[in-house]
Amino acid sequence: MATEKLTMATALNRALRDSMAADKSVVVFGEDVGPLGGVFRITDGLSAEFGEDRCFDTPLAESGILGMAIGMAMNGMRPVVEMQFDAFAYPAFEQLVSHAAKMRNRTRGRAEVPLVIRVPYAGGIGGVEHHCDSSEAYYAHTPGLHVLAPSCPADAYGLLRQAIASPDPVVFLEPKKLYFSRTEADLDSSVAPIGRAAIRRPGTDATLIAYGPAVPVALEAAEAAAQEGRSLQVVDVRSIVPFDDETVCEAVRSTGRAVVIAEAAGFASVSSEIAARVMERCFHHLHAPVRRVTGFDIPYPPPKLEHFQLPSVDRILDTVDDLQWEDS
Amino acid sequence: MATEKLTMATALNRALRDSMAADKSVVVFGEDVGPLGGVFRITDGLSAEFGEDRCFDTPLAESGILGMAIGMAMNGMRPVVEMQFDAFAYPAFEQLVSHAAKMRNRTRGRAEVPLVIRVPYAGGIGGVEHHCDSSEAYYAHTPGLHVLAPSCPADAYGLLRQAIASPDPVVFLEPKKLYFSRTEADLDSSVAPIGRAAIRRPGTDATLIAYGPAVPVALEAAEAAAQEGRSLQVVDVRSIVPFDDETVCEAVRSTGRAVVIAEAAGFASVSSEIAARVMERCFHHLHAPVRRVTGFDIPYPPPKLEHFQLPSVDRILDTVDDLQWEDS
Amino acid sequence: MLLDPDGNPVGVDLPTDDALIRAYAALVAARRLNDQAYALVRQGRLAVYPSSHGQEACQVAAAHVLSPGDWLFPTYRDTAAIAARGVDPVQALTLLKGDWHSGYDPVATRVAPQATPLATHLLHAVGVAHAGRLRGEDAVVMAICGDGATSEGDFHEALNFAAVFRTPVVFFVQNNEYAISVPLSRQTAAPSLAHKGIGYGIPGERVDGNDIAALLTVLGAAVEKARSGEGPQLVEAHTYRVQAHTNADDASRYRDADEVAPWIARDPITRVETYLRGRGLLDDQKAAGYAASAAEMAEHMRAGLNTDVVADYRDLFAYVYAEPTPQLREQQALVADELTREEVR
Amino acid sequence: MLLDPDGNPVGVDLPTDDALIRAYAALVAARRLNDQAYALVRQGRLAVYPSSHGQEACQVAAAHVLSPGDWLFPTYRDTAAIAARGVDPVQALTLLKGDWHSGYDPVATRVAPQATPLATHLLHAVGVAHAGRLRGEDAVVMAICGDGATSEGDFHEALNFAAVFRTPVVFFVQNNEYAISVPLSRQTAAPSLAHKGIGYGIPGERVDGNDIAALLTVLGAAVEKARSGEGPQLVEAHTYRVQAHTNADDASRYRDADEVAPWIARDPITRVETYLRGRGLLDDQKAAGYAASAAEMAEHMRAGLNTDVVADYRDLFAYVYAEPTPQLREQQALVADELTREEVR
Ligand SMILES: Cc1ncc(C[n+]2csc(CCOP(=O)(O)OP(=O)(O)O)c2C)c(N)n1
Ligand SMILES: Cc1ncc(C[n+]2csc(CCOP(=O)(O)OP(=O)(O)O)c2C)c(N)n1
Ligand SMILES: [Mg+2]
Ligand SMILES: [Mg+2]
Repeated sequence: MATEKLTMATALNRALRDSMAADKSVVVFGEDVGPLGGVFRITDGLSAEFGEDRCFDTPLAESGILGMAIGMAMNGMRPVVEMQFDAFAYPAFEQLVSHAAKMRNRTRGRAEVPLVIRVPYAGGIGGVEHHCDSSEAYYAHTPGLHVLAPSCPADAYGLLRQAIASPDPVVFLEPKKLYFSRTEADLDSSVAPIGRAAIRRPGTDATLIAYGPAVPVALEAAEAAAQEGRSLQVVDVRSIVPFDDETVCEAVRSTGRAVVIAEAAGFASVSSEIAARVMERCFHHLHAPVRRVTGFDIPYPPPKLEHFQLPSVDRILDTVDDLQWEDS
Repeated sequence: MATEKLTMATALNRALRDSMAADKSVVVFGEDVGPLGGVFRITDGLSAEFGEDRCFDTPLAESGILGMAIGMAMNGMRPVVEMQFDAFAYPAFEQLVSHAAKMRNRTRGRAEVPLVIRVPYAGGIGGVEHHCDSSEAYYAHTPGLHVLAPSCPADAYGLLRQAIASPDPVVFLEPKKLYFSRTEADLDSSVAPIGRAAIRRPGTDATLIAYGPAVPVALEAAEAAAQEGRSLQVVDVRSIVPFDDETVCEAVRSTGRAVVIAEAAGFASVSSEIAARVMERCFHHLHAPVRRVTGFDIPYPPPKLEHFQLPSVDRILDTVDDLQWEDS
Repeated sequence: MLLDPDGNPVGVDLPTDDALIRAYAALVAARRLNDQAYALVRQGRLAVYPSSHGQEACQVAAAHVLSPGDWLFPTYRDTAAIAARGVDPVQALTLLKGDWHSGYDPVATRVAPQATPLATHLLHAVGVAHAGRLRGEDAVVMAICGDGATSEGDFHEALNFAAVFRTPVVFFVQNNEYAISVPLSRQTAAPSLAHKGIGYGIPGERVDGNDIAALLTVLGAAVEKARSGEGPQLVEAHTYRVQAHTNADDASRYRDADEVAPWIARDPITRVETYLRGRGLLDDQKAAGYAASAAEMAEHMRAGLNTDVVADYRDLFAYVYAEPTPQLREQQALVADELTREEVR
Repeated sequence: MLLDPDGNPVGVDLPTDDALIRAYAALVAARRLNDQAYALVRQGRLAVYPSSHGQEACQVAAAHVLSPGDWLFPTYRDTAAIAARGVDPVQALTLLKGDWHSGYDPVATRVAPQATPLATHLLHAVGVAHAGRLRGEDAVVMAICGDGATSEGDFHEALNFAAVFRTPVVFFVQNNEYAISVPLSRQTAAPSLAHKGIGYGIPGERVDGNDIAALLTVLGAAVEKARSGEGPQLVEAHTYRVQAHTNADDASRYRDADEVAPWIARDPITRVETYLRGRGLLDDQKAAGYAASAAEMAEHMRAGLNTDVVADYRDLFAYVYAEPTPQLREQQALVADELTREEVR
């Protein structure tokens, strides 16, 4: 029950280890997840601790990895697979959309596919092309998948354990740029149920809605705004699907203004959805339209230009300033 | 310049033929597009007329088809490829997202990939699983692609010709259920520029915003509403990317109420985007939140249940009734 | 080949008489199933039917070589194999009737849902086999695909994963020379599809796909090799799609009737029938008995598929997740409300 | 093998002296390029560098066997091959410097952008080759991939498309025994990667990847076969990734230093150097000359890569489409506005 200071990478590793220890049907596989422990070391030590059958490297083929995972899940296992980077999950797209997401429904629940697809995702790490995509919209739009994106070690642990325990396929998005920053967390008491957002900071003037890598930026923006006398509430969505309308809408109704923040390109995205549903559901509580601070509708930029693409404190504050304040 | 009654299938076939005749770098390939003329006969007669080198069958592999098309486009050709059905485009997802969409940007415009990916899409035809997906959100969210969805033969012809002439990759979504319905059209004078929406029906009380297979339903709903004394304007988006904010927003501002209609699952979709941007841009002109009539967030249903999933005249009219009319 | 096209035995290791008689009965049933399903399409009871007419020997053999604990991974064309494995054809045809996507319990029957996205299910087959092996079971998985499907990336990945993990899967390619309109020559430049095993270190066999005796022997051996730990096996059966791709297809647009005729002469049922009659294992009376069983099955199909099921909208929301999300609950309520108001009107 | 690990000629058909001398010079430059790039990573000038140290013979041969009109399709590891083909290494390293995604003109240089998504570019190579052939040109495309990439579905589809369309592509697999941490044994159960050709009807050759003479001969022959209409060719070069996957990788986690040592002894440069010196084609003075040219290139790299380019945000919007969409114009204006206000502050 002790609080300790640890990184998201450690929390995730701990979640995998604890899940594997608790349930021997949990198996971990993918590219370089064995002896190497994954390029981000999230699976570090698992193959040594649980043996080659429980944590292993596969041939280099993502459709193969996910397709095999689906079969194993149909036959009593709980596979947790790693896609090495966001853009390298695309070869598995057909398996994900046409099978993982649909198998339960196809068979009226007779064939379950309890599996987790871990995707180190998003940017802010100076990575080159294909290593920084924010791909959540593709998954969130696909019925049959749960889509989670933690923003801190405690949630990373709690959500991953629940994802592994879930009878449904879960796309688990791990913000790469948060892997190695340390925070206080009490993993034992981490309860982040799938489907529940969290209020990260109270506030009365406007609500910032974010998830994954955008949450720390939103918190920073709220802190900066506080200095200027504006009180910003921060909601961490955490669970993109299922979405917690209740918490998010209640938050927005309490302030009457909102900005959605996400790294992904904005067009037809998760932030479009959040903006649309908040406006649909809170219309008469709003003093201004819900605004979005998102990535531009461009391929993820090269390292030297990525700072233009990432939601920044300044851009968030500029947008908040734009929310039609009576006194301005 | 003569108007004639023809199907969208014929209009598309004519567009391919005319483009191939006009420019010998245009080549058509895919599965069953040669002697068979495609399972929907859209490529009927092309291989006979232009020869095996210009219109040909490939091995059965969609990533292969698109990947080869990208290479041909890099080397001076204008490939037009057919994905046999919506869900069978998924194997090509990585090629589409990581290459077709990004090649120009990657190379600062030095390598262009002028190609068209034709996708017979959406439902309403009593098709079994994998044959009725509305996959536009995946494409619309991907920067670097143009995404078009015609709703009538004239636009189908005009937009396909422009898509083929475009220096950029275009995902061309052909509503299967509209392939064989006949309408009057004057192909010669068909001008549907990429990026321009069309007002299909004037109206003053509320605006219905639709594209592709939802447009005829919207028109029907508007007709029914007129019987009941309500005047609904119908906007046909046609070009999902680039999106015509000007036409759409002007239309909504003129009525103050709007409903977005699409077959696709609603969550994180093109209709989320349209609803969000219309509310962002027209907020103070709106008497009620923009509402959406979309497919539910479920895998596309089996034939006997698909009528529940498709936007219907009744569901549209119910939603319009909900737009907080002063008199109700 | 163990039986030549005229039904004369040419091999030595023929399957047992019992196995051949059992196969004959199943072949008659399979043909009847194909004919009945075609008729049901004409009557508007099925949306479409991809028939295995002429490929029934492959269908029956794929099912008959399996033990009860084994799995079958079929395609859309393999309804007859599914029936031969013991699944009720009415349940198997649910997909094409349009009531639901898959009508039988894949876990209870150990028959996967019929796969439409080509070659994708081969990977699931590898996963099922690998999971069984990790648990120390000796189940083998029979995974069927067509000649066209061998061109998909997933075919490659499935064979490679199976080979690297020495997973007990028999990859059974029904080469019927066509993928809809596209002939085999457009699918591969290899000498045969069985050659594809070499690049994975998988033994590949070719077999006459219209010779039930040879199929039982070759597939049976492959299953036992896989079971005994020799890793995955690849079997290509050379057969022919006698009818159009489905009833909706027009084969005259891409092939001559001349091409089809010799294959009709090579019918898999007559071949074994000639042999069995020659050996005195089959006579008119016995044949009539099998035909009668097949007719009974056809009657069962008609009865089961000629019903109009009242589609329940709640099913749309019930199986998307183990628990419907709040969003799905709202959406279901919307339909419920529509239906209530409709009733009121 | 044409030169044994000690540099003794063992074959008959050695490349010409000129070709070997030219290759030697390029090998020296390639090694220098690898070393310089590694140093630039340490200095924080490059984000990361996947070195071809020890694989330089493959790099040089892949470029040298091509004619001016031919194309090269490299991976992220093939910067040295790109340089050997004549592209400025500074431009080639733009990707890893982070100024832009690809720094050279792929159409003018006939060198495709370095591909990161594994095996995907092999299909582009097929398309480029097919387009050329449709226009009646005789250009050949050299498409490189690693051992790991052979497991991807796109590898399969590329070889199959090339074979079916008899497209002039040489698929050149640099088997360096590792895909990051994953050894070849986890990648395939086939006797060799060259065996993979058989399943497509493509001739496959194996060659010692540290023997420049053999590589020039085998790859040269493959290119000429492809050019003369014999269809695609597959060549596997057996080599070894002497360093870690990239500087960011820690190879000690998955392999012993013992394993590496013999490969260092089999260095591709010393081998040909011994031979050339033995034949009197190379002496200290000439060697110093080549080293000096390589040093000059390294100096050019340092000069070109030690600069801080001022990143222009407008580039982000300029190349997404031929014409920016209205949405992109708005987004660009937003950044412009931010920058103006920043300047004002
Ligand atoms: C991924 C994918 N692409 C395309 C299709 C459309 N399609 C259905 S059947 C078929 C031909 C398959 O040929 P083959 O594998 O030889 O099997 P056969 O129909 O001959 O049994 C095609 C192209 C599909 N189902 N899945
Ligand atoms: C589709 C895809 N999946 C995963 C990766 C991540 N990745 C980069 S290099 C690499 C190993 C490649 O091994 P190999 O093909 O043998 O080439 P090598 O690095 O040895 O030259 C991996 C897994 C990728 N780039 N693309
Ligand atoms: Mg076939
Ligand atoms: Mg390698």
